[in-house]
Amino acid sequence: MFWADPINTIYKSWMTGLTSLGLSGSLAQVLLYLLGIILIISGAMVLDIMLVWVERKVVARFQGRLGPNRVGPFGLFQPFPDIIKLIIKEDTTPKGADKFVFNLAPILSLASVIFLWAIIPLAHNIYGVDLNVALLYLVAAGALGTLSVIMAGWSSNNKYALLGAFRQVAAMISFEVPMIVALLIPVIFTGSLSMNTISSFQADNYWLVLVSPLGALLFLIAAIAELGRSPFDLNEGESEIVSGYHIEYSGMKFGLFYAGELLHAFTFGGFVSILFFGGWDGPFAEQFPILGVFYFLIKAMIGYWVIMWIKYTVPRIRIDHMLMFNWKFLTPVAFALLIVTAVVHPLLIGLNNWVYVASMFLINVILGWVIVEFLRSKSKKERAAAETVSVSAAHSHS
Amino acid sequence: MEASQIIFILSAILILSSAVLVTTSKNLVHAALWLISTLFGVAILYVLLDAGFLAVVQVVVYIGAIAIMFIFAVMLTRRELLDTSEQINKSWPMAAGVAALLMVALGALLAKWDGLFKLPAPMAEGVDPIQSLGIALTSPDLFVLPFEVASVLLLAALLGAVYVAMDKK
Amino acid sequence: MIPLAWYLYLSAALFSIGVFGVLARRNAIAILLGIELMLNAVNVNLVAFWRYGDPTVMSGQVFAVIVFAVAAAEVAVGLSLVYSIYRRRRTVIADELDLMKW
Amino acid sequence: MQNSWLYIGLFLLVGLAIPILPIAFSALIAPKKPNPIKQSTYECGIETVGESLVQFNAQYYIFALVFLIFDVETVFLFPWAASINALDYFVVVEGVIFILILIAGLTYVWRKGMLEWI
Repeated sequence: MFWADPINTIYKSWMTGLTSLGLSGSLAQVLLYLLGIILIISGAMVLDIMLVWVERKVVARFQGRLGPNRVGPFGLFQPFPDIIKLIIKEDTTPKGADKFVFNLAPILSLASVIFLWAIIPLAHNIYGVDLNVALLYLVAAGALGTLSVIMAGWSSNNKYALLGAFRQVAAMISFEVPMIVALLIPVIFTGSLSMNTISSFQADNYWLVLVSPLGALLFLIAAIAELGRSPFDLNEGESEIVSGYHIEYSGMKFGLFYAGELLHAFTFGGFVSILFFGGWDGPFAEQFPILGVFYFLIKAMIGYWVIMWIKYTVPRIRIDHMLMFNWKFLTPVAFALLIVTAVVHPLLIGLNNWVYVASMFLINVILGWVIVEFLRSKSKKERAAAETVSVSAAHSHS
Repeated sequence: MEASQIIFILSAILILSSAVLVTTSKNLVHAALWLISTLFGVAILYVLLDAGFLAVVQVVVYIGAIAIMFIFAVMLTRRELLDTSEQINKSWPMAAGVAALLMVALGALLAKWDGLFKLPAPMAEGVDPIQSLGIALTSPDLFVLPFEVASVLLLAALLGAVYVAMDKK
Repeated sequence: MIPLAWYLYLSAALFSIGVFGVLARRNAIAILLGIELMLNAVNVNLVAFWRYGDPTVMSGQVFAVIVFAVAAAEVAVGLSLVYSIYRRRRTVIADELDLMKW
Repeated sequence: MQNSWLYIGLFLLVGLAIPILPIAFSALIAPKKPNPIKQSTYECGIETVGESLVQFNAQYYIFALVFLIFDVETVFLFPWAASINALDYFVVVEGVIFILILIAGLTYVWRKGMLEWI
């Protein structure tokens, strides 16, 4: 009984306990909500602290180094000295900075990521809240993140910070368009904006990556850009604008930006897994929700690992290329995929499940192939044009 | 006093005080930031009105796009950003008078209406509000025309705005 | 339970503040900020009447969503106009834009 | 319905409070010895020339403009996508027309060269 539905069992027993103490029902409910919220957020923060180690270890291995290995076994306790160092470091505020906004920005930056944990279904009955507009809530939290970037850049009274903030904001808002369109695709299949409905739909039927692999890919790319991670890390661009909008931040305030970035990456790994890879779905996850939490964290970690893999493999691209890539390639492709999915899905839904999945998969593959062929022929033309220009230039020189 | 009433009063204080700051802040970036807090308060009102979808859309559209646009525009017209001169024009007492008169007139009009202290009917259970909004937006006998017209409106706004803002070099 | 009157008076107050902003501000961008306040006041009214009328009829919400689209269109065109004027006249102070005055 | 929003409201409050804790703790124990050099604006070791709030490229504004329009459009598309399964095929056609009208806008901006980085 307890293992089948742990949260509800605890909730009910505590609820009866608190009301028998003389508390009114609604007050007891608020108290229990607060308890659950603090539990979720502190879980996320502990995870965040461990992510510092994961990130440093993995980047070291990608680059053929050892990574942290002095503090504790495998350097596991490395984050703690890091944090102590950040806390006891002097915190400077640049001259001419707008103090209130300057201090609010890092708080909002981390908070906008923490907010996302309210809607994550860890298992089919372990979740913060089953919001019926969860997908838009995800976009709304992203909007707060964008706001924190612009606040940090503007209030620092520094050219680099302002430039970095503008680059980052332009990138974030541009890539939000394909991301929202990619979010629409699970909605078309499941008819709901709730994360819980989407993941239990996948547990009952099929993982959405099977019917929309392109959608999953689009979401992943847009999410990486939204996170401001390499290859889209031009907000930092150490060689150009010396770490961008958080240039003037030091000590714990910088730490909050950093923690926000790591947790954001992990959380988006989690969202990829919830929306397209079944979330908590796995063997025996329905009977033992704790297993579902485990599966979810594993999948999220894989998603996070893929994001890191891309980050440490691909070099940074230029801002104009990045925005061109979004508006001239990703956005049209996303809308094409949306139209194709919306047109084909209602026609095929009546078919046998496996026929349906196979045909949707096939359609995605065909669409992807068409896009790749189109790009190939286009770049071939461009190359030919460039070659004729250089050839004629060479002739005129001789 | 119920919990929802307390939340209403707190958000009303948030909305009105930040709205006053929007209209009086000397620094325009501050005014835009106060606008964001007003909009957030309005989103809380939508939640109290059982319109969760609109509350989230309020944050996505207003805070995520419109407020950002305002901040961009303030920074584009940079001279104003560094401008410390008076931001309120000379005839502001007249403007305040007009606003106060409008408030009094609206209040008097409202006071005469007898449906004023109506209480809400309970929401229907088991209906997905987003799906019913979608059905309302797309059913041919309901609002499909406004739905399509909205897209034409957005198209026109995009073309017009880009054309006007374009540097003709 | 909150009576309908609260919402109506709040939105009336918000609207009046918006009107004050539009009339009293010198900067054209600040005037647009005032218009945003007014649009929000209208939206609160629309949603309140939807909720206190018949919530099964979605017309109030549809209206509010259309107002969102109108607000976005207004901001897009309005700010572009302000920017275009700024490029030509190097000012966004509404009082100084008096070519049409006589 | 209201309960889940109560949860969200509490979550927002706690979520905003948690990041304040380390900053407050750090403010308590970290040293505070400000001096003009420390507080000067960082610019790779050179003194700041002119104003810090430089005017930026108008191209950013154009992208924000296009984004604004598309953001509002997608808001309309969410209810549409959620009701595709519940309604006739006709609804799909309406949504596709809606998207195509907006794509026309993107094409216009593209053809006018406004998406090029100047």
